[in-house]
Amino acid sequence: MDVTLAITWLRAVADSVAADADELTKLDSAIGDGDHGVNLRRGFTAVTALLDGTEFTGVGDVFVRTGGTLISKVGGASGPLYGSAFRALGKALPPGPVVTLPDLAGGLRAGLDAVSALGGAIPGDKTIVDAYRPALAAFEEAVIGGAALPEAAAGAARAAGDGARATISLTARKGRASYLGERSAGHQDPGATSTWLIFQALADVTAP
Amino acid sequence: MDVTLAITWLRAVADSVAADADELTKLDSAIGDGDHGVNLRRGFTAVTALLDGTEFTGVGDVFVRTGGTLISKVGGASGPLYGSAFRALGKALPPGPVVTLPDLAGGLRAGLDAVSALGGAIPGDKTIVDAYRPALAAFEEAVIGGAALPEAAAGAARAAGDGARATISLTARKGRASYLGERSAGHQDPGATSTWLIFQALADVTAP
Amino acid sequence: MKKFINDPNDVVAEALAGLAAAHPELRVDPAERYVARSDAPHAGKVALVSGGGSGHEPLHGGFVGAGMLDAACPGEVFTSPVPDQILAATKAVDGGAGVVHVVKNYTGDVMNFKMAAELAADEGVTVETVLVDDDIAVQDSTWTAGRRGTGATLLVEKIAGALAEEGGKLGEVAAIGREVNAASASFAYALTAGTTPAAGRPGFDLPDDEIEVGVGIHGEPGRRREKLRPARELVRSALDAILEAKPIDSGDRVIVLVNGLGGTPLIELYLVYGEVATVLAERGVEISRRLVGNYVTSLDMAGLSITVTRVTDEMLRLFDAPVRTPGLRWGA
Amino acid sequence: MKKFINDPNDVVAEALAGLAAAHPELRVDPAERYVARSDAPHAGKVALVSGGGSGHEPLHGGFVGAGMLDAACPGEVFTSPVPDQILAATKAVDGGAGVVHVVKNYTGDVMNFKMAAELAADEGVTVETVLVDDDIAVQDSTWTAGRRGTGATLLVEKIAGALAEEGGKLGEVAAIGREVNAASASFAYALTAGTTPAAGRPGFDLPDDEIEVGVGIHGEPGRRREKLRPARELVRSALDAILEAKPIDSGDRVIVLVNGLGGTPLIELYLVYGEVATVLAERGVEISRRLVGNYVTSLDMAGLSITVTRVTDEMLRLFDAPVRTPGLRWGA
Ligand SMILES: Nc1ncnc2c1ncn2[C@@H]1O[C@H](COP(=O)(O)OP(=O)(O)O)[C@@H](O)[C@H]1O
Ligand SMILES: Nc1ncnc2c1ncn2[C@@H]1O[C@H](COP(=O)(O)OP(=O)(O)O)[C@@H](O)[C@H]1O
Ligand SMILES: [Mg+2]
Ligand SMILES: [Mg+2]
Ligand SMILES: [Mg+2]
Ligand SMILES: [Mg+2]
Repeated sequence: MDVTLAITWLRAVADSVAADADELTKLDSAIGDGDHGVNLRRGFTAVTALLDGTEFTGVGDVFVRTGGTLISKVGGASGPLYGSAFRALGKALPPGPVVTLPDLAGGLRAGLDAVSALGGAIPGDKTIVDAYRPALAAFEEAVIGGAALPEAAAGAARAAGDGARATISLTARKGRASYLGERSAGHQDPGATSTWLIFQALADVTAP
Repeated sequence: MDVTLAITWLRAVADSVAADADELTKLDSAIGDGDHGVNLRRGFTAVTALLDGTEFTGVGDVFVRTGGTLISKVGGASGPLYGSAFRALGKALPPGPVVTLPDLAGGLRAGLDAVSALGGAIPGDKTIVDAYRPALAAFEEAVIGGAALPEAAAGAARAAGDGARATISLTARKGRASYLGERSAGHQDPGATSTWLIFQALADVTAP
Repeated sequence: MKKFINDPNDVVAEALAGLAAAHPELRVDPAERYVARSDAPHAGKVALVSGGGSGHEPLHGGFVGAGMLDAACPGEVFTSPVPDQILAATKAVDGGAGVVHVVKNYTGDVMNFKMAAELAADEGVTVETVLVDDDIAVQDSTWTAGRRGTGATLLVEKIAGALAEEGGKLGEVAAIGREVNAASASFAYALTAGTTPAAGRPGFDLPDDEIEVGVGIHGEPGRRREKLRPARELVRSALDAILEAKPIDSGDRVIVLVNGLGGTPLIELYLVYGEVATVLAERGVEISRRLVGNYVTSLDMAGLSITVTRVTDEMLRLFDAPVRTPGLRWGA
Repeated sequence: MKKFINDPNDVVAEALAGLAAAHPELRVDPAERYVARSDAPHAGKVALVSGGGSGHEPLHGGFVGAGMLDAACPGEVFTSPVPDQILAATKAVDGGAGVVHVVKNYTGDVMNFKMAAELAADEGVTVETVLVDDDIAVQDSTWTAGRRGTGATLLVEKIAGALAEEGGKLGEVAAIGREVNAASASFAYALTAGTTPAAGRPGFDLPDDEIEVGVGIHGEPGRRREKLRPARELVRSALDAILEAKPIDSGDRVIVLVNGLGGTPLIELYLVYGEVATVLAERGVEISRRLVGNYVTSLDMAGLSITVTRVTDEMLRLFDAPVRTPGLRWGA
């Protein structure tokens, strides 16, 4: 992955978050406070401005600054979580304008670790983790199996989607939806859904 | 009219106000504040309690105390107006347990004068006066023409009804409906409507 | 209708019981239905009594206390109090120096207070009446009931109350109350109607994109309906009407009240106050003091009123004087 | 959606502009998005900083001033503030004696304040965090996000703020804040959902005869729905839950907050307070102080919360200490 692809990915995320903001907000209204779509749209709009106006020193730099922007602009639970994830991803990458597929896999793992460390959620808590973790597992497996980025990304997106959909039956134990107790079951988690959008965007921009 | 008839009339008013309270409130919601029905029901419920528990010294006494009760219980515009009207009616009657038809006509005139003096409304202002004045005129005309109470009361009730309906086209110049200016036209005045109920009750209880 | 009540008929009595329990510094007479300062009467002090229909809280009961009202008479919801009640309150707080009745200009309030004043006079209590009629959305005319009393009531009660507290004479207290009223103009918008407990449904229905312009605090419909517009335009229209109705000019100092009607969140009231400040600055009018909040409400109506009062040094001094009531408190 | 706004995206910024115009005694930084006492920092004084999503006004911006908060950071509507904002406010009011962050227990608030505290530590400012989690409608558990912070936030800010004002040390101020939180329990009911400007429609739909039991202040649905019942029964259920969750017994003294969520008229809040007073009297619990009004709101939600805080002499003394903020004021 090079700087241009990183930027293309993030722009695709911004577009898809904007297109699906209402849908994310609707999911968040059902089991949260109805701001997830607006939060992420605000954040990725700021990321787009960042991408427009910055000379990046490398792929890692793109992600570190993206994470910082998300932390500064999103607020709520998702801001620090996604912000930390992108910062961790960026920091884990070796410096320079191009990184390898294993580098990227390692970076994505660092991102998940950051989410877990900050939010304390484990699989099954009905959070971002429930899409991110299977996506990462699929990505790593593909990389180990020798797949190229498009294939690894497509697998990750599929796994993220499955993970997001599987949150429907879960009872939330972290985040705002946890206040609902058992009433949170039957609804798809907004954060897991936006994680799916992020991996789907990577699959889309790398698709042959 | 004797004390028993006076009491019968007022009980009939109480019944009819209770039965039509929602209708009066609906009229008052359209061009006022939606409390006329509740106000009068509260007032005439108190009047009923008064009638149950009091030895009256004469017909005049019935009306004077009724007026006092309305003033103490109704509030709003209609409380002082109807209260003063009944007090004036009672005070204008000669003492004793029976009064003549001309006495009653004179008392009703005193009641209208009280309403006019207190509220300052003239015909066409879209108020109680627009039902009361034609009712009184019909009553007086019948009495002068030698009619008995049932006939005079029936004529008064008809005239009050016509007067109340005729308020529909009027633009209010007094009371709360006046704030609406021209938007008050097209709605029947609640106070004129309750005046009609009062005269109709007299016609009903005297009907042969 | 969904409300936190028991029986619609008991709302006023039970709310008064709650007010009494919440404010030991007030004396609530449940039988006579008035709320008084528990330290009243003050011998030699002019007393202020106000009242009106319930549903406008904190007006009036929330403005009873040192530096403001001596007593308030709450009527049924949106229904003026009755003369007995007003008389009882008037006698309870009369300190021998006379009583000022602050009366909002509604036919019912005017008549009931007038009757009470006559009864009080019969019992030797001198009453002066200050009529509040600041709502310039209503056309003024000697042939009609005239303008309604709304937001300015708060300022009349505060400023006249302060003068009474510092020993003003009956005529002086009434006079400054009248001056404040004459210098005040208000204009209100509603987004929804309030629901009285007795009626059980909203006083009027408004389409999803329309507002009542010039609405009254009892849910009396306004003079017209309009499509909802941005706050900045609504504020401009309201201030145009206010500044046209009253001689408030560049260089004048004013008190501004941005008042919520009950169902409008404070965040919107502050946003609106920001617009008011911008427009008045453009016109060269100096906002010396301001209040932003729910003071003169209309149950759960989503809406707001803007009141502008041109002030003198004396009015400002009295506005700043200490006040200690449930609904307004400073310096004490 | 009908609101007094211009563009839904500008609501928070424009309301802040209005707050700034209305309160010259506050310093509003529009770029960094915080509200501070204009006389801050006070050298040697522990500073209190709080914040959270907007839409809960007067919380928190309305509680900035002498005797309470030194600064508040308003986030977007129902969205916690971001670390930069909190850091800027923290640095702006730090007087060298450390800063207490009062944080309502929501995942987003907790994480953003935590990041800000770490950044502040990097810059040499010591931060202690007081987490408020009084909403006992939510089951407490180490495996979940725990209980939400609601009405008790006001009491924590008032009481800890008073101790800071009179010279309490960082550890002491934080400690009493935590004690107040530990001694507090809240429970809320909603009749309707609030509407955020961004979403444009109510956060949830409730049938005409149902209420949300245990609703959160961001319109998070409660734990269950019920048919509407008389106020007296709802109060009894809420107090049963509160007294069961916290060790509040006969003979204890408490502060009670009957708090409107934005769209509930004061007349209903007083009626409800009357019921609370009756029930607590039955249980032998003494209400030493009380607040009835809209303090911790949820936009235009019709609903209310009841908070009970068991108090010590020291807490009462600090509660009574002078406070001078837009939303809470006495003794000054
Ligand atoms: N502790 C956590 N760990 C991981 N993800 C979380 C955690 N808490 C919340 N989330 C995610 O955040 C999402 C909500 O984000 P958002 O609506 O932007 O924030 P908020 O809940 O503060 O309004 C949830 O759907 C959930 O996926
Ligand atoms: N000045 C007046 N003279 C005669 N009748 C009046 C006057 N003002 C109001 N009314 C009558 O009172 C009626 C309203 O009574 P009600 O609703 O009980 O009082 P309020 O207007 O105070 O709520 C009006 O419909 C009108 O007929
Ligand atoms: Mg959310
Ligand atoms: Mg009426
Ligand atoms: Mg009325
Ligand atoms: Mg949020």
